[in-house]
Amino acid sequence: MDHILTYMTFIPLAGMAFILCMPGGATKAIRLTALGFTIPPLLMALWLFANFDRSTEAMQFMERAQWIPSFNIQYIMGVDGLSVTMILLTALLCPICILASWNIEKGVKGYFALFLLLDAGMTGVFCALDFFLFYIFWEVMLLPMYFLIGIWGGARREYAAIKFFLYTLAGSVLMMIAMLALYFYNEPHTFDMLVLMDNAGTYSRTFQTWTWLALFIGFAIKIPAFPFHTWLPDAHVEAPTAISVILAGVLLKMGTYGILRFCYPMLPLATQDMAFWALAALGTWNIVYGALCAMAQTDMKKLVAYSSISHMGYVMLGMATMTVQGINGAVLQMFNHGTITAMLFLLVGVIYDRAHHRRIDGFGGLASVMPVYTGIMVIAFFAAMGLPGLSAFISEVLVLLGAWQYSPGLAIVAASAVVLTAGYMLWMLQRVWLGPVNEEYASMPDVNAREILMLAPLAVIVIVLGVYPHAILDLINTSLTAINNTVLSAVPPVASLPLDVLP
Amino acid sequence: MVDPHHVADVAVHSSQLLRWIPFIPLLGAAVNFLLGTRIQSRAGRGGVAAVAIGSSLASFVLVVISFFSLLAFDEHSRLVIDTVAPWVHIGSLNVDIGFQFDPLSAVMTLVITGIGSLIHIYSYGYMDEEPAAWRFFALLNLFMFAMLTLVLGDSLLLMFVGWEGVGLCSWALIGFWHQDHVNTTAGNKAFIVNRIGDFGFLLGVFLLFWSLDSAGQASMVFRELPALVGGLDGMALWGVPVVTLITLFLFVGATGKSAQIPLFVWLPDAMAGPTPVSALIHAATMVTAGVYMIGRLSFLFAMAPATLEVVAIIAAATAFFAATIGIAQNDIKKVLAYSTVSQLGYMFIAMGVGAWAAGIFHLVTHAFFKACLFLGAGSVIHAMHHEQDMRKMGGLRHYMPRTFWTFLIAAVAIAGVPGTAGFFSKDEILWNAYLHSPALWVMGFLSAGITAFYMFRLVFMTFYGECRADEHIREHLHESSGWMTWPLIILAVGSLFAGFLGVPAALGGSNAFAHFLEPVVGHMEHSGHHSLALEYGLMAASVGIAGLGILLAWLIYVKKVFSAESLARIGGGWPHRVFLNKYYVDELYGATVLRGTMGLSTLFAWFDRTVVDGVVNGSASVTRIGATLSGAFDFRVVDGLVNFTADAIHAFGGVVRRVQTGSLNTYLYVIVVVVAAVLFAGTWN
Amino acid sequence: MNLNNIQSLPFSLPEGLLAVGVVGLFLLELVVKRKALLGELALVITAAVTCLVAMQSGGQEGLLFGGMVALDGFSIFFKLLLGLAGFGAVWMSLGSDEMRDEHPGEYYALLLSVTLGMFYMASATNMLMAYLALEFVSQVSYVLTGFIRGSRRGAEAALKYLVYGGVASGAMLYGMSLIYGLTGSLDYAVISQVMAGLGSGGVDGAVVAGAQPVIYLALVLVLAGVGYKIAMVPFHMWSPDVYEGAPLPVTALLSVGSKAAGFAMMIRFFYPAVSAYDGDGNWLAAAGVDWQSLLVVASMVTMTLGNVAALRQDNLKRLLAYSSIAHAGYMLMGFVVMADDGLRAMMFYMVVYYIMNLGAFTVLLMVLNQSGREDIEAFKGLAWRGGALPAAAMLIFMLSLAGLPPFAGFIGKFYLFAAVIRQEMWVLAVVGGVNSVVSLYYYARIVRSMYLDQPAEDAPQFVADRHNGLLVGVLAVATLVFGVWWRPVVALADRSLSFFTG
Amino acid sequence: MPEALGLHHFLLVGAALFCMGLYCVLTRRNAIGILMGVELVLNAANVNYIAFSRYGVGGVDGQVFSIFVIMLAAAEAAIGLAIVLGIYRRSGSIDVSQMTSLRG
Repeated sequence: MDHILTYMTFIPLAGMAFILCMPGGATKAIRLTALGFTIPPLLMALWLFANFDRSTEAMQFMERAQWIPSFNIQYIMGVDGLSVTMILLTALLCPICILASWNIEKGVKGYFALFLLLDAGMTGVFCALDFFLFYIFWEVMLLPMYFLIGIWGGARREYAAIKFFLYTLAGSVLMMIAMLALYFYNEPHTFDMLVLMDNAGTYSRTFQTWTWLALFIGFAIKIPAFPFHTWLPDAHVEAPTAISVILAGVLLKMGTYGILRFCYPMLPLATQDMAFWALAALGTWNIVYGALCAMAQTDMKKLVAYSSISHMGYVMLGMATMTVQGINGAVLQMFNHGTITAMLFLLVGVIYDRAHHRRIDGFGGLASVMPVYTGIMVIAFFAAMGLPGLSAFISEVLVLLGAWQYSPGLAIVAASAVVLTAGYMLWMLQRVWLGPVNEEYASMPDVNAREILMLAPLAVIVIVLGVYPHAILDLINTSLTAINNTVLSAVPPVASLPLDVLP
Repeated sequence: MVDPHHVADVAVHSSQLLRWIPFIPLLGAAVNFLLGTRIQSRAGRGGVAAVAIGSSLASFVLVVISFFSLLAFDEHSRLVIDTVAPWVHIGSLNVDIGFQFDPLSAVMTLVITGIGSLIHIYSYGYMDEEPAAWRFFALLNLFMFAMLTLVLGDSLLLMFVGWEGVGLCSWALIGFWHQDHVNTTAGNKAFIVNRIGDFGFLLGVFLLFWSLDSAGQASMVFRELPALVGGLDGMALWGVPVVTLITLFLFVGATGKSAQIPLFVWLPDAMAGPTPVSALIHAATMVTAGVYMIGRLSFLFAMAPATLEVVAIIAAATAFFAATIGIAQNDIKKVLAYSTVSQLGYMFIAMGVGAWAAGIFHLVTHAFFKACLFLGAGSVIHAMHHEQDMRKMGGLRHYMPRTFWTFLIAAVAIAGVPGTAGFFSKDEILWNAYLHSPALWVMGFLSAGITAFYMFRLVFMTFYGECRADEHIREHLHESSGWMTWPLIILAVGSLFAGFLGVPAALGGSNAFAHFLEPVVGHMEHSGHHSLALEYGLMAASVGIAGLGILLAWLIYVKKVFSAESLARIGGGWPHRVFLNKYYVDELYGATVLRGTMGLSTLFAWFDRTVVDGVVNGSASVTRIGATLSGAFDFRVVDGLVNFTADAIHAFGGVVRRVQTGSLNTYLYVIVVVVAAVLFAGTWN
Repeated sequence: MNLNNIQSLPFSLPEGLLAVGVVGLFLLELVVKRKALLGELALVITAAVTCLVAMQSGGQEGLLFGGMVALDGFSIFFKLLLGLAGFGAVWMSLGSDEMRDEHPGEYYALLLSVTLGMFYMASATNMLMAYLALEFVSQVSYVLTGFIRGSRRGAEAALKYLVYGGVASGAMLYGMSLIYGLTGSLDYAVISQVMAGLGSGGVDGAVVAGAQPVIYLALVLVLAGVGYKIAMVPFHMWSPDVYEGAPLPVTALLSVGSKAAGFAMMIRFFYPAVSAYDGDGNWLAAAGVDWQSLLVVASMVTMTLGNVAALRQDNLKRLLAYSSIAHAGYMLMGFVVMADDGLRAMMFYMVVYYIMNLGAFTVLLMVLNQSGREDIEAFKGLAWRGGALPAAAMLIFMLSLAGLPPFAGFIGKFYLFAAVIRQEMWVLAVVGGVNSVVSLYYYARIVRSMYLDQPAEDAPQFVADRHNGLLVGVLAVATLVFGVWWRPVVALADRSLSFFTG
Repeated sequence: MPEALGLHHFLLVGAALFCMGLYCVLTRRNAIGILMGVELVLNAANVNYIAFSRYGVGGVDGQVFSIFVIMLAAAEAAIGLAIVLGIYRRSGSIDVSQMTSLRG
């Protein structure tokens, strides 16, 4: 399959165009069309998963074309284990989110068109190997996200949408400056990420440090790392269910993906210098801070949002350790968090659809009313707690194992979150699902077939990856080991400036 | 991807049978979870029970088969492994989904599947009015799976799967009647307190792994560890020998799971679950996981005498304090719960003094008599329509003779009456404790007396005297069905005779049990020689104090020579109050750990919404802080920072607008002033 | 090629046609009955002029009228742009309800005059010519601003514009006189030679020492004149008032046309005239006068002030006025790097800016025609009451103005940032970046109003008119296309960066 | 022409005129007065041009320039007066400090 990455990226875009041409009243047809255009990318992602060569860290399925030669901007697509994992996650979550959006009644056409645009942007981000191209895809996601939150969101949707928009744009502006700095630092000037990585040895330490910081802030906003995280709870609370899923499931991963794709291989010296404070310490703080904030929430979605902050802290900590276990655990955690938090948001969405509120104290005893739902929910909750046998356990253990070698003190603080996580998860579970049945919701219908269809695949993945994590680990190990070694083996460039040479 | 490390010097047997020991209960659980409602509506409660009991018994049969095939091997090659699939292979971390069966696992699995099956059968009788029986049986089976994984897992990581898995099942079963807030709170407490232990356990595993890594080769696989741990000698972290740190971390895990000081608080609350659950999980099997873990890693703990000292001291304290609390409880299950904590203390005393086999031996005998006691209590509770307060019981021996006799036998066993199972195992521990330090023996000795006292207090309050239940309940009092009584009888028989597995040499036995375990746990040599007379003397002393305890209980609760009330008033009444309130440990934790965490979380959430975002929302945040202080913390600190910036920019916009007055003169002034300033600045240089 | 007056005429066909058009329209108004015909004629003329300019592209370069104006790539590029600006303004006027009843012949003649003036601003290579062109444009603009007779706001705006413009150009004139005194010539080519001599100390050392402050003074004063045209802080204060008071098509022309012409004139003056080219893409300030850092500050202040003030505007014309101040600041980023890639980025940006800003004004015009209002309330729920396409177009223009990919505005900004970063002017880059974020806030406000707000209960259904819709559509598509594939534009800007100095 | 009268005298006159013009522009609130100030600024430049043309090396360019400036100043005054007249007709006042309907 030549150009598979291009197809994956642009099929949703074609879907968008197609939907825009459909009459706005044909809601059912629009939904089905949207679903139809997310299935081929999923199949292609599975094909990629099957045919990906796991033994090499080289980029695969490469495509390369000139775009704007005068500025040496190219169209380069390609994947390694890291990106394939993320693409798989994206392709998996998109059809599920379309299913989760089935109840959208207002502006159906616009909703699904924007959703497909978002899909294209996300896939593109993970495929792009030209920094400029990457940046375009990165920014393209902002717009649909703004509208999807702003039009189809909750009560304070406008505030949440613009906050998300401004935050992310602030980050990407810094990224653009860093991108141009890298471009001009290389001779001949280029955006080709492979070349930028190959030349990493020639970047001076000062240059690396500043570029690293600019990139990092851009990515940290997406992760979101403290103190750049405050857009997240607002955006999550206001966004419609499917968008929360995408936001937490895919968009947050882009921050950590960016760090691994740019900061690590391109700026290894700076990474060595900054990893402790900017990634490890901050990540640990994220873990504990997010967990404690989650505990105090009264809104289910907000709780899950803060839990995301906490769980993404593991990713930061894991990659900072620069151990094989830590970095693999970090990326596995990205995938696992993507699936688990998606489940959590979908589950909250299910009852929100029925009750039209999400107050933790407003329910009670749902376990008796909706047994099937509760069963799936328990899997998701315990997976989020990192229960052994479910997927997140492996990634958290790998991260913490790596963290211990890196810094036992941080590992102890980070590991303490296993207690906090259990605390807030179980407390919420108790308040919402257990206890006496709230008469108001005594006749709430259990999950229907559509809802099972969107939840079951994720539940299966969560269980399977707990038992057979190598489905993902095999995919990422080679690539991540190579990235890790780049950082570990980096040495400052040989001084070639005249000032250093002259007596 | 198959494990490349082979242990060359031990002949390893492999058997694909092993995996089915845990998998069959898992299958049973899966069937009941997915199809349970349908089975129950078609075939009734019996259908789901049949699935559960069947899978549990099948597992038991497999264990027995494995056990005998193990016996057939040479004493030093009694190790069967079954590697199912590769699990995690990242860098130096190589762990498979693999099971191992050796004498220690054999003992544990026999207890788990044997007693587990009995309790499954009992449950069918006990849960006779339960509409969600399918869920109950599914969870019981899932528990069996997790517990079997815990003891059969061939690596620390897989053991941890079981370790947390049993915690999950425990949580779900404590809160089985989830409509009641008290039950689910107890479940949460159990899980979270256990998680604190698990936190320690994980850290221990990490430290062990990396220490081994820097010593040459890392591993988490049990059969590889003994050969590797030698490299840890002389290594230190934060000035402490790593072996000591590792074992201390692991012991934190054990205190959580096995309810030792300071993490014992969850176990009494866990009695909120159905009584068969208390019997299986919170008495016979799960809570002994900590003991098993130390037994499994005895070679490591043996290298850390300091840790063992800590273990022994904590264990002795737990045994003693839990026993004192048991005196003052009126809830029949609470008494048994504290008794369990206390007996677990005994097991840890054994572990702490290096008498590994003695600890495991007590684990086995305790499983029999404590399961029997719990099930007997369950039978009583079932008959009393879920009344658990002993003050409302009495005279039940007339109504339920089989329950009474089996209960009495188990009580005799736990009190340590010579010839019963408890006598042999407890004396083995006390003797080893004495060899280590007479002070430990004194603690154990006193606890034995108290144990005898509160057990017989329980027996006398429940089964003797006048029935204090109200008319309605008394009319319906009846002996429980055969589903419940037959397991009681079998367990009672076990309580009487299980002790003969390990009759010590002093009493003419060969201590076959310890001998059987020796290849796995080894034994620590004690310095010095002690006369047989001393051993007999100590034995007599402990029997004597147990008798004294029984006598005291008889005098108070049957003969009423003293009133219980006057006893409670001793010392101004405060010892009784302290016992009754469990030394106020729950209150202490509530005020410190719980309050601290919740306070911190509230503070952080407030900080997040007010300061961090507030610096973006600025002026508005001032009012919001006011609102926060008055209790509504859902607004803004981290978020505040962000909003402050936005507000500041916005305010600046207002300033710029004000300069744009609309008056030409202003505009021209601005030009002239700025140009003049620029000229001035430019020519200045 | 350096031609005298007669020889120059064949090369002045576009300007000639414009002049003929101006006179013709004045006269035709007296005879033609169907007044709309006049506007259509003006449209044809601007289109024809643009075509004529396009035909000059790639042809001979040289100085015309004895060195008064240059015919080079640079001037052709700007004349194309300005011709299109004139075309756009005429098109908008034809579709504007408020211009319907005014004297069309006069009005369109004046529009053509402004275009003509702007042509000369872009190509003047002599201070006299530059001043004349600038004043020509200014004075006609004053009239156009107050063109609607009954409009009080128009009259007030015109007066403010006139006085402000008079003072600013007076200052420039004074500054030019100093340069004339210093160099003895009005001709850019001569000035640059003399300046270069001053810089290298070729003339008497004492003169050089004394000359520097004078040159500085002169440059600052000249800056006042061109700065006012491009609405650079602190010479920007007229523009919000004038933009708000003037008729909408005139505002549009001022914002895309005279700003571009002002920049063209500024570039000609500050680059070929007072700086020296090193032959390798970089320019050196003549006589060691550091106007660069002055303009770096001006650039930062301009964009910041424009964006910040725009945050709190409710009147769309006024908001766009501040936005165009901010954009002048962005364009100055390309100006201050003193290198070809900066100029190229500026030129590219001006094309993009023309497209998106004209588009935004045209959408505003449609809304104004419908509702008679030009504040943000008029946009409320636009997308949900029949205006889906105009709203979508406005969305594209707003996001493009904010500099978001995949729209042309981003590419423009990208080139500007690239130029700045190549010179490692980090502070300027970061300030520019922060400003992009701030600006998004008010652009997004409009988007929010159109999409996120629900229309009022009694809001009338929006009916888009074809005439303006066509222009909006073309511009929206161009914004999108140039956001993804901008090779032709950048190639054009590349090719056009040639100054003929004789 | 006396020796004492040199280029710098003219320049001083020009500069003084320029400043006076600015002062007038800044302080007048009457629209006509402001227009007169603008004229002063333009004429200050004219003085410079002519002086440079006479004393400097610039030839007649400066004189030509000043003629054009005079012409443009006249045009500007005409336009300005027309606008002021229009405003006066409507509001009866030509005080620019009153003309602040466009602001902010």
